[in-house]
Amino acid sequence: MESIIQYLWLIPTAPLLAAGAGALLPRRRRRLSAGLAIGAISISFLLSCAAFWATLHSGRATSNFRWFDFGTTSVQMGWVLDPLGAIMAVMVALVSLLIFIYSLGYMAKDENFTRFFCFLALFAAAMLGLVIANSLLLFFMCWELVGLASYLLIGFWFQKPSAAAAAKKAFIVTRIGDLGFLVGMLWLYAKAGTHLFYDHGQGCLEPAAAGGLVASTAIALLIFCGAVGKSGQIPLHVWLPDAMEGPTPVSALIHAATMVAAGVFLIARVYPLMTPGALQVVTWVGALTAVFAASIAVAQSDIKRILAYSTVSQLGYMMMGLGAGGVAVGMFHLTTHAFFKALLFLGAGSVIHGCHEEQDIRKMGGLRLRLPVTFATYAVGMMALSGVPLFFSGFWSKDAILDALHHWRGSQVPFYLGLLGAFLTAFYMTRQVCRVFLGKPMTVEAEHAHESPPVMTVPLLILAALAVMVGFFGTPAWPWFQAYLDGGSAGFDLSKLMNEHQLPVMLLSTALVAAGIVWSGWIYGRASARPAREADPLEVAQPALFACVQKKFYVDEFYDATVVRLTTAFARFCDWLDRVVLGGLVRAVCWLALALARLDRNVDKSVVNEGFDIGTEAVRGAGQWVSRLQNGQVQRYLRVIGLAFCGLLILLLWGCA
Amino acid sequence: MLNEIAFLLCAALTLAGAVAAMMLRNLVHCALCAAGAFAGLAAIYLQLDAEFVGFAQLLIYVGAIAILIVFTVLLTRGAEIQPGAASSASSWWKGVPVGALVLACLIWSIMASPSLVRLPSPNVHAPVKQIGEQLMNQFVMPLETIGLLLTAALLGAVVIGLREPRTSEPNS
Amino acid sequence: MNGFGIIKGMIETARNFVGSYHDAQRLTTVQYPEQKLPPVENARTIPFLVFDGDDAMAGLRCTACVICEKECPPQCIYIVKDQVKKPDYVGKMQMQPKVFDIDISVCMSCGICVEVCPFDAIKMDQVFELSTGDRFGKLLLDKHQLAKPNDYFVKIHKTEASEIDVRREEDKRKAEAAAAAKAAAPKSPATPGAAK
Amino acid sequence: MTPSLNQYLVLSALLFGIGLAGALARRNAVLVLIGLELMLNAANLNFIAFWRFGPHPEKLMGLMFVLFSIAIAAGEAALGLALVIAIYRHRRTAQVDRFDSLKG
Amino acid sequence: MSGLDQIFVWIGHRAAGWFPASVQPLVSAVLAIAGVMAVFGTCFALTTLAERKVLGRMQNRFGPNRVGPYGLLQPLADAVKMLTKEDIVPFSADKTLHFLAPLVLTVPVWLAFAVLPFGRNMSAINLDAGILFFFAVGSASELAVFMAGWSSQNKYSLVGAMRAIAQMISYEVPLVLSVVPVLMLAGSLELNDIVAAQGTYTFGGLARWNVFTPWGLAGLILFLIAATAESNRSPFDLPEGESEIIAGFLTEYSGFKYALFFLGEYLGLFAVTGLAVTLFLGGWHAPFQWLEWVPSWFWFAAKFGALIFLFIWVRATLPRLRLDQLLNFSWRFLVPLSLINLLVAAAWYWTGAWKFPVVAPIRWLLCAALIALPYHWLGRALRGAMPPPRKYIYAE
Repeated sequence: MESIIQYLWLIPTAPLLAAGAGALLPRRRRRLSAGLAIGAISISFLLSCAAFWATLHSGRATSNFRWFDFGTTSVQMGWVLDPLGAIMAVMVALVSLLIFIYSLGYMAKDENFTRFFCFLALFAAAMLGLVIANSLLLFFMCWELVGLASYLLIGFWFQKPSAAAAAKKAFIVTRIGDLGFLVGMLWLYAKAGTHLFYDHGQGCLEPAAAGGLVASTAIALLIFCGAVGKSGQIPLHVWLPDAMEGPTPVSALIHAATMVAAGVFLIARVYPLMTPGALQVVTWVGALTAVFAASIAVAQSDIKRILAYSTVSQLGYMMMGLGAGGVAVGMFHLTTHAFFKALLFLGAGSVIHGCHEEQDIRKMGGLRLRLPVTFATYAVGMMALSGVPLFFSGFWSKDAILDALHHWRGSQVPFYLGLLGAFLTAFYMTRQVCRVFLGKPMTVEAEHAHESPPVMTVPLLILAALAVMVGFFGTPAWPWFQAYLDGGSAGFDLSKLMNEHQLPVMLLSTALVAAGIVWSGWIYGRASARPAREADPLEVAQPALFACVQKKFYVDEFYDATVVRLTTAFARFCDWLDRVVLGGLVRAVCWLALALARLDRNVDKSVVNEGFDIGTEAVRGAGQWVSRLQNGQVQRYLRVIGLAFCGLLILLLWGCA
Repeated sequence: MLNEIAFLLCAALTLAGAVAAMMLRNLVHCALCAAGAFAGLAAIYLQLDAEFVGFAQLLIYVGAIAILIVFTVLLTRGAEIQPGAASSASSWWKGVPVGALVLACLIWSIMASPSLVRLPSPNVHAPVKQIGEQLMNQFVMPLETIGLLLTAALLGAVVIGLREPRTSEPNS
Repeated sequence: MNGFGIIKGMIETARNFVGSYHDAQRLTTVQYPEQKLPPVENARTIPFLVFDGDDAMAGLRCTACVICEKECPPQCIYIVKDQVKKPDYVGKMQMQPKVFDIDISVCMSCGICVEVCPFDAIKMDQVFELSTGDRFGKLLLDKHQLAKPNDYFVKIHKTEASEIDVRREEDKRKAEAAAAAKAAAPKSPATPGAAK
Repeated sequence: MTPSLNQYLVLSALLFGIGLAGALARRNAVLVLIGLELMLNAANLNFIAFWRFGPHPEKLMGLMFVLFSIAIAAGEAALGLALVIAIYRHRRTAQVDRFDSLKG
Repeated sequence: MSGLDQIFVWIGHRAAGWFPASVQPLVSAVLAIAGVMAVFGTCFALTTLAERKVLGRMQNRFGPNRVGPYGLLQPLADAVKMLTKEDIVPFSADKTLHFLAPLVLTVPVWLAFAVLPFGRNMSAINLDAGILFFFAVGSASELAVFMAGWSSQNKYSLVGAMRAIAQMISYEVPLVLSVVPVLMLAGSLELNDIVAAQGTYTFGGLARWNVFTPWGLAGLILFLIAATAESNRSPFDLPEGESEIIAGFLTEYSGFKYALFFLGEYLGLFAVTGLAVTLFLGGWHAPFQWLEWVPSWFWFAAKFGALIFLFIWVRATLPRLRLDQLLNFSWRFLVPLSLINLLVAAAWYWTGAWKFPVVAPIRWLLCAALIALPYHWLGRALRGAMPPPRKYIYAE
């Protein structure tokens, strides 16, 4: 433990160095750049595993140092190794590694391959740095770096106007949340006097400091603002679907598995600061987001957008889990979700890649036969996400959340919202799978789709295996994950699965999921045989509602109509103010100055200049006369020096005599 | 007595070389006479028990600087174009009196100072080992500085002496 | 590796150095005054005059036609015709040289004289040790010094000489046959040679 | 009888005077440089002489000075002559009285 | 041992002993000078002959063998011819310099022999700064060559002199730099000290010569290359390249002056050879301890002769370099390599303090690698810098 903590900083540093080196490489050194990035992330992964191993046996270790001093206070930084960070680091490093490898195949044709890996490595470095940070300040820096990497990668194809716009949107919207985060952070510093999380009892998360905080609910809510922005919670969720303009591996890595989870991780990390009031807000926001996003997902037709809304919805689940059930519940869903959502995105990428960059699910169909590996793994991911019982990780983690909500003392509404979300999730995922893989090919592209190379399918297979297996670490019968995070030990007890608290919830959610799958399958299984141009069955049934949902409940339009328009109006007003009022003032002053200047000029010309002319003429004449001494003849200079030497010598000798 | 004669011989060689170097028409002769003067000075150094300095003088002045001068004379075609007799004649009266004046002042000051009539202290010698040790201890900073200076001078001389690229010539 | 070429070269020269002491085959030099290379048949130095028989002056093939004197580019041949004629090998009366000098300090060994001579009388020699202490007297060769027997010619230029000999035998035989025929025929006063 | 300090100093002064006169009188830049070298050498001779006749010859101070001076003179000569060559290339002359571009 | 070894010293002492004490130093000096001049004068004569003989044999010829038995009197004949030839001075030549040049070349070269130790107690003077003296007097030869070339007022002479000076200046740098490691390790500039430093034996009687160390081997090779160029010998005989510039700066010389130049060049060669023997080959020390009984001057002569043979051998083997090759070779190869050799010598010095088993071969190999790798790289870089070999269109 003590030894690994000394080298913990290597985990983010390795990819950071790779990113730096990659930035300096010329564009044609593709292999070297990718090799550097993958090698670096492998190192990080191995180190993370070592760190994880170390945390299995002991609790928390920190390593702090002083960054700089101002006045009497000093800013401290450091890194921490605890189960929360370790599990996150392993997850991030592993998913990153797999996605890096996948990108080798996905981005093989891209001419900016080198830059891509540079950005990926930068992202990984920032994310890993965030995970091990032991200071809110360092956390915030990495947080912003992550945002920067996200911006760069969303806008990776910046030639596309939509990608550039999406990148800007993502950057600006998350900045809104970050402003809250920053204010919260400063407030926290003002109150607690430190940004260190853990500092031998002095850190801001430790009872000594956290217990005595005044106004901590406000601080917690402000920090939660950051999480809302980063994790795409209502009302700042609008950037995440647009972020799908980036390359698919980026969507998988950043906008599904890791970065968006940073918000959840932030709440998990500062959990001791979260007052019950704040947790209520968290739960409600999460619940609303979960249902809201899931319902939007039902009506989307872009394969990646569906997954994006699914991600938003799942992040809402995580928030609910955190708010109602505590760190372990939220983090467990985060972990399982990371694997199966990465799997789904990579599978979607494989589909897109196979269908020659086609993203509309209505134009696919029948890919089951043409992309067998992708189909198999995608199906695993879909079932994990939908929460198909027993064998898939999503079931266990979602069940834990629902269970926590069921026993929540605040309100039962989030519980029902969660159940609704589970139903919707199963519905839209089945819809998607039916549209994409089952039925007949709808277009020529779909007919000629091809399976992806092994460099892409192998990560899919690994992720599929993980998506199944990870769930077993957190079942009610063997809650190892929860115990690990809480620092206890877990015993295997099958009977817990069957007790009266757990079983009804489980059965209820299973029933809802089954209902969603069956209903959706019934609708779309048949519909997938029809031509693509035809309207969606739901649209036929409820055109108004469907249109509303398809337009994402008009949130973007709402923002345009309110926030953006207000801002524009205010800007116009400011412009007018500037132009008419201030400008008029300035013009008046200007005229005055001009008049004065004219007067001055006349005085200057007639009185001052004449005098100076005479003076300068005299100086110039004198200078010309003197400058004749410097005639450029070195020998003359030497002669003068010689004569001067003689003079000095004579003076000296006479002086002595 | 022997020492006196040797000194007079060396001094005569040095002065003759110097005068010839400053007065001869042909620049190559001047350069070679200057080399002779340098060699005579080296002999005087040897006579003053400064072996190391004497050899260094020979090596650097006769072996290097004289050759450099000769090269420059050839490169500037100084050996072919004779400086106009008129210009040199007119310049004699500008240069020589100043030189003579300085010389007179120096000799007057030498003669005027009473403490300078002194005989050498006996049995002084400067072993190379001691010179080396001093160079590496007391004078190590000057030594390093000289090394730096010579490197800079070398580079500078090369850069100045390089033929400029044709494009940079403004006219012609 | 740099420098191996030099080492290879040095081994080669060392092999020569050692080899030249025990392997006489390597030494191509001939120790000249003591040893001499056998002359090559086509070697040519200066011209000489061929004579038949034992008496050099009597057997000279030269008929003093002065074609060679006229053709010689450096003009190194000097001929004075003799008033007395003598019969040649076919018995025809021909002129003979009174003086035939070649200045070998001028001769450039071009062999034009040989080519133009219709009587095979002047040929190229192979002698080369011509140096002498008297550059004014000894380098002007007269006809006695130039005259060399046909046997010598045969010895130095075997192919050419034997060919010429065969031709001359043929001529001689034809001439004899003609003479015999003429002898058999009625006497004619117009042939002074035959009268002899 | 060994020569005394004064004799060396006078020799040095003569050398200096000759060098100075030459540097002033001659027009060719190379000769001016030779004159400078002679003056430098005169100074060196002074150092050696004062070292030899001084009270602490075992300290080698003058000797060291001359060593460094010779080293600097080498650099100075190389640079000076390179300058002469460079100027010669531009102006096609090595007469110092023609080099007056920097006059006031 | 000491009888035969010190025989020349003894003769000198006895001869000086016949004179009054006041002039004895002078007499012994004169004797030493006479001895050196006699020995190396003879050496010069013999070397001209040996060179021609060896060159001949290496080119599968006999070489001179007519004058005297085996041509042994050839040098005498040459001398008679040289001295009786007409001394021609060109009309437009600078007569004084033309006359002085051979003297300025020859006299300082003789001086260089003063510091060489030819045997035990057999050096003319023990100078504290012997090496410096050696190079200082050697530097005059450049001026002499210039004087000869310039004063002849012949373009071939001038070109030859310019080539010679460029070559001598370029190769003086590696020559001196390759000597510096020896001085560093011996800690002295006095040649007797340097010889004494190589006078011990190791490995059961093998001498501790400098040439048996990596830096010493590299230094010797560098020194010999630079010395070949300094003495204008083939393959660095550009200043006298007969096929290019007639005879270079010697074009306008004949008779006695020409002989003096010849003498000067050979003596220069002898001097640097003697220095190489002294610095790298252990001077007058025997190669093995059990050979100590052989007189020291014999060892010096043997090593000297071997090196002279090497010079002749190289001359017989290698063709002449081009001027750009010559200068590139010096500045891009020899100078950096000799600078690196300095570092290697320093490494050798510091690794001398290592104490563990089988340190000697490890240390040797380490230092050898330190010089061999730069050798390889510099060689490759030099080859890259050279223009590519000429393509012949019609030949081949």
